[in-house]
Amino acid sequence: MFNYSTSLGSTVLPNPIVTASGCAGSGKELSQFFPLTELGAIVTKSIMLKPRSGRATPRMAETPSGMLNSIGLQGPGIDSFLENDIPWLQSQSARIIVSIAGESVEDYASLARRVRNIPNVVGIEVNISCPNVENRGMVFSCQPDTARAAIENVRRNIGGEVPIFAKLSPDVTDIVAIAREVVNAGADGLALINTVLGMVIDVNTMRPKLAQKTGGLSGPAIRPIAVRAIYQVRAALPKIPIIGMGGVASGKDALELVLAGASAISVGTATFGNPTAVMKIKQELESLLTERGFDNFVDAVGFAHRMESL
Amino acid sequence: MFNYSTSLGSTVLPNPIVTASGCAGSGKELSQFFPLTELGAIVTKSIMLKPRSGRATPRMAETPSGMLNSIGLQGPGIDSFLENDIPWLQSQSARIIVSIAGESVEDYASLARRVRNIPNVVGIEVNISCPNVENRGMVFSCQPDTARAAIENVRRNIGGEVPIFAKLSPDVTDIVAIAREVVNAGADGLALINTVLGMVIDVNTMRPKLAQKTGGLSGPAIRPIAVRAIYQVRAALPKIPIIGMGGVASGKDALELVLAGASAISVGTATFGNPTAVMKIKQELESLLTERGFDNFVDAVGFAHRMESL
Amino acid sequence: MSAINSRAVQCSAQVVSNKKVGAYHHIILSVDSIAAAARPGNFVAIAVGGASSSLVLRRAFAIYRAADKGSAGGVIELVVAPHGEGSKWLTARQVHETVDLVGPLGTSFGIPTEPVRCILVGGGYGSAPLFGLAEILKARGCRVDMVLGASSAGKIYAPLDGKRSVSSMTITTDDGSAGMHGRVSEALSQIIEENGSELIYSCGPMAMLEAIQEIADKYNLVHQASVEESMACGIGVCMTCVVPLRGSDGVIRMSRTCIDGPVMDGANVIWNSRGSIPEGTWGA
Amino acid sequence: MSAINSRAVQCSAQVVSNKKVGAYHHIILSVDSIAAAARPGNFVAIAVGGASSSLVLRRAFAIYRAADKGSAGGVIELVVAPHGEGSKWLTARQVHETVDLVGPLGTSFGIPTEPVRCILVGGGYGSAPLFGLAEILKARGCRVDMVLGASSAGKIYAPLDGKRSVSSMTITTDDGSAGMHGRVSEALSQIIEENGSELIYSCGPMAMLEAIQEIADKYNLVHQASVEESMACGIGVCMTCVVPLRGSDGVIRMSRTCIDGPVMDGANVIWNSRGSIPEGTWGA
Ligand SMILES: Cc1cc2nc3c(=O)[nH]c(=O)nc-3n(C[C@H](O)[C@H](O)[C@H](O)COP(=O)(O)OP(=O)(O)OC[C@H]3O[C@@H](n4cnc5c(N)ncnc54)[C@H](O)[C@@H]3O)c2cc1C
Ligand SMILES: Cc1cc2nc3c(=O)[nH]c(=O)nc-3n(C[C@H](O)[C@H](O)[C@H](O)COP(=O)(O)OP(=O)(O)OC[C@H]3O[C@@H](n4cnc5c(N)ncnc54)[C@H](O)[C@@H]3O)c2cc1C
Ligand SMILES: Cc1cc2nc3c(=O)[nH]c(=O)nc-3n(C[C@H](O)[C@H](O)[C@H](O)COP(=O)(O)O)c2cc1C
Ligand SMILES: Cc1cc2nc3c(=O)[nH]c(=O)nc-3n(C[C@H](O)[C@H](O)[C@H](O)COP(=O)(O)O)c2cc1C
Ligand code: FES
Ligand code: FES
Repeated sequence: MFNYSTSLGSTVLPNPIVTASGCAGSGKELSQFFPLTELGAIVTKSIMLKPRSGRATPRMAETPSGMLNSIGLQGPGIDSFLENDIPWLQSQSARIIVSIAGESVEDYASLARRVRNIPNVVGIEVNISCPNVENRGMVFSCQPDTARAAIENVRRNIGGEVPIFAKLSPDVTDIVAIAREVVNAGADGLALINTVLGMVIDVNTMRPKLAQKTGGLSGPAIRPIAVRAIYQVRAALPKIPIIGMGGVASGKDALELVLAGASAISVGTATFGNPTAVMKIKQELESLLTERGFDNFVDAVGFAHRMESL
Repeated sequence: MFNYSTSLGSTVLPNPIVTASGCAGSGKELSQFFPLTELGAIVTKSIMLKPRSGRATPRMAETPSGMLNSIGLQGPGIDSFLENDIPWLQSQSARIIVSIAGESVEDYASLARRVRNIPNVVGIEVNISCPNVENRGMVFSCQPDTARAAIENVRRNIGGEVPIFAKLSPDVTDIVAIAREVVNAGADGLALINTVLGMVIDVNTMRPKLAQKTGGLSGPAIRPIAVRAIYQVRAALPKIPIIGMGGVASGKDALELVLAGASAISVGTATFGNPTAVMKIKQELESLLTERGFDNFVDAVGFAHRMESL
Repeated sequence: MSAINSRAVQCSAQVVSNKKVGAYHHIILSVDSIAAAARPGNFVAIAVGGASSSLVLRRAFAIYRAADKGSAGGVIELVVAPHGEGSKWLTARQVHETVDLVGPLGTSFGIPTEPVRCILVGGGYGSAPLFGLAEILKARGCRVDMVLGASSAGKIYAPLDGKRSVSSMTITTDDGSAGMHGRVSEALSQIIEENGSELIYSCGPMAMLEAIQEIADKYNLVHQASVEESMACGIGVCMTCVVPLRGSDGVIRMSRTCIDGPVMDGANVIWNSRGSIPEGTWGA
Repeated sequence: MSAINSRAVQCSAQVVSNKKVGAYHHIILSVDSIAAAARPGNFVAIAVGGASSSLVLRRAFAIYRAADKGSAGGVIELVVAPHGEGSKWLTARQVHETVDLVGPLGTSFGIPTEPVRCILVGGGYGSAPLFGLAEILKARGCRVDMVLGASSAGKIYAPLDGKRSVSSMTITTDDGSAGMHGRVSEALSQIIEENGSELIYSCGPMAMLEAIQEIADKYNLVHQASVEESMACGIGVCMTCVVPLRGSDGVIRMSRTCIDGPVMDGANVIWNSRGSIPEGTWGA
């Protein structure tokens, strides 16, 4: 019997396939296609302190093997989230990883205090790939000091209850340096990668296609960047669990990220193309691993590094 | 009559479509499919001081809408290049942009001295997206100081004869900062973007597919990253000419980069999929521009920024 | 707030027929249970491009007609304009090929319980969902006046048998190549005044819907508009397809046209808001 | 150094026939002038996946046979294993569809001017280019012994009429499901000793070619090997397809198998060098 369970720090999940933040609605929309308990966990869309209407439209542009989005973290704010979304997910017996996002270092602290000790919440993903309004809109995770400050503030407010994962942007010169910084600041694990900054110009209007001009690139196009980032970080910090994501649309894709070092796989854009993508990926990954003789999922994590350890 | 000519600093080209460095062989291979004079210019593959056998194989992996390569700047070295490749290109009346690459700051200076005042050479592209052996293999263009040093050394050895273009890597936190640095160091223009660092893991061997592990991602997958980088740099440095590249495979793609701010378009990976891609792109771009009422190519350069200037 | 269409399922739909009609392709797909579940105004989301496609997002198409064939499953019909890469791929499918389809999705047109005088306004392929609607309205004893507009004659989709269920049919084209020269909105006031219309149903480009809303406001008519925003998922998980919509509580929210729509109360949509967030939007 | 095939042109090739034969597809394409220009050992590079393909690189296929039909153009034939996404797409093409093709590319097998005793060794679809070669050799009065190997019977490509031009045909399979149980290299020594073979031609996986080279060395035979490295462009511009090859000047260079190959002098190839650059390579 294949043992599909995985560990993310102190959390054990029955399988490693989870949704990607911002790509699974409130959970309800997907639960129409499969029970949420089939997932390792559902990762909620990044919640902020206050309600947010997000960016103006157009918010989306398709690109070769990918897409750009500038949703801008539209969401109901933490109060409504805790009052409506979380109880519904609990009613479904879903395992929940809550993603939080702030506009200031203090936001992260406040959010962390609100998401402590919630039944079914098995992890906190700290999305620090968002603009810091206190620092000219610079993205937190793009600077070691702000990345550190955001994570420290979460750590201080969350004890050892659930593991916290810092979600990093790939748009940096040295992702390993940022990863070290947030781990030193108290992150139990990492979520790699957020979208890559991109732009599409509409050749008819001859202006940027998104109202916000730039957006985040996701989908299979960025998978090689994700695999590289995960591999580099795993090589530098082999003990730190990684939630891997970026262009996973099949079991084969998921296997690439697992071999590179991911202990769990988030699926985002693929769900837009196929509502049951996560279920397909879960089945295919299990087949691929058993075909390759693995009895335990965890033995495959980081297996592509085995050369180095000889 | 549509005026297709473009200016790159002091150089005027009859049209803006050029090859991408490392993607057109020595020129001979393509000249079988069309006369090289049809190109705005041919950009030669980055030449180094000494002959170089490049990286071990496998050097290539296809990815969704893109590819990874780790050719490793295989080439004959500057002596043989000047003795064989350049005279042949001159015999074809090709306009030549010579790309140079070094392993140390001093290399760039030596190379610059060798490529001064060569007939038909209309520009020098300085590939600083390569590892600096004197600094733990850090890529020159990923650090402001080494980027600056490399360009200063070229500038000092090339007077005003031909414009020099600094070719930058997109793998940085702030490409505008690097662009400013190299322009201050004396670059007449910029070439944006080089490949994005990526990795593919072979799910059968369960190891990185490339012998070198990581490689450079190119092709349509990275086009949104190229458009964003060109747009950002154009917004910050509107007077500096940009040779744009990254995933251009059609006239529509080229137009996106032109509207973002590119004065010339390099075509790389598309040539692998179609030996006559550059000719197709040249024709399609001309049609698209005339359909949109442009009489002069140069009027379309950076046109997507017109909002800002109101 | 959101109204997930709980009947939606994913299926492998076989192409039963694919015929070029004017500027469009009329495509019939066998879809099992989806046909029985479909209501006028619902749409389907189809994966395009085949096995090694670079197109990662589904494409949305309104259900033109649906026929439940009992245990033999059922078929739905689409009217597709070969517009970009995805729709060109779809219109090139041959009989017996299959496509991956999710549906029925979204809200449907509300059907009045009493016989009322309705106008159905369609722009381009936007006429597609109106014919099924017309049949139902007719069966309820409603007067149905239909107005179809397009840029030119070839882009009017109006099958002969579709005229069965309508009391009148007005065609407008921007270039005058068929019917009245002008836009549907220009024809509308006259029809409303002549027939004392009480309710407008519409489907077409946003600019058309906005113009219709102005007329609906003027005559104080209810306007059910099928709104077409660019969609990435069609099932409510991506938040790309939003329009500002005033809720029953008076609050404006960026609402998903794939779940809270495509059929929305035109009076509640904040029209012409592309590129900015209207003031007063919840959270903005 | 490099030998650009100056006959290469790009064309839109129409599928004339596409039939499944064992594990392969036998595909006939009409290609105008390419047929007349093709020599045994040459290959073609085909764009795969269609209009919205995510596959950006061409796929290389050896020319199995070529028939020049004079002013009516000509056809070439391919033997394709539906292996990955690209070859599966190609083998799914229907008659009358067209594919974008460049060819003929690469070097061809050298033909001896005198009648000599030759062995032709093919692995899997590697047998494809050998049949055309066999005909030419036979016409020159050469003795032609053919050895074809594969993992199992279905993967041997050996058309009945292909046997016309050979003096003997030996089949080997790794699983013993057809012919001799074992690898082609194991059968080789016996044939060489029985027939006094002078020259080996080979086409197949790198490991097979390497094993053949060892035998060629042992018996001191010339070995023309068609080398199959992973190619991105097929026309010499990308430098991805290289193998270390000792030149006539004794210097080892990373040489392009698409231009200096695919047919190379086996004695000059530095085999088993994947993953590293052999010592002494020029520039390394
Ligand atoms: C609810 C709904 C119902 C629709 N019904 C029909 C129908 O019955 N018949 C029909 O021909 N078309 C219909 N459309 C429009 C159709 O979905 C788009 O034309 C189609 O997605 C274009 O895909 P493409 O690849 O051909 O074009 P591309 O322009 O290449 O599409 C690129 C991207 O833009 C999006 N997009 C482009 N144009 C539109 C548009 N007008 N609306 C929404 N998204 C767009 C696509 O989803 C895709 O992600 C409908 C759209 C919606 C939202
Ligand atoms: C000179 C030459 C002649 C060939 N002749 C034939 C032939 O006659 N019949 C036939 O069936 N196949 C032949 N091949 C192999 C064929 O090109 C590959 O199997 C094919 O490219 C795989 O494409 P894919 O998309 O199906 O597989 P994928 O595995 O999806 O290909 C992915 C990538 O890897 C490359 N690749 C994968 N496997 C190989 C391989 N074995 N050799 C080279 N590149 C590879 C492809 O070019 C592509 O870029 C030949 C290859 C070469 C170089
Ligand atoms: C529409 C959309 C919305 C997203 N919203 C969020 C978000 O709220 N928080 C976050 O951390 N990441 C967000 N992401 C990033 C994804 O979680 C994921 O990191 C990225 O898309 C790469 O994975 P993929 O290629 O599988 O989509 C979003 C991505 C998309 C496409
Ligand atoms: C096989 C290959 C070799 C390359 N070699 C070089 C090189 O020698 N010097 C250089 O500056 N860029 C090199 N590049 C980068 C290209 O010039 C170009 O910047 C990049 O590929 C993006 O453009 P594209 O998407 O059109 O290929 C190479 C790219 C590829 C794919
Ligand atoms: S299309 Fe994804 S939420 Fe509406
Ligand atoms: S395949 Fe590109 S050089 Fe040989």
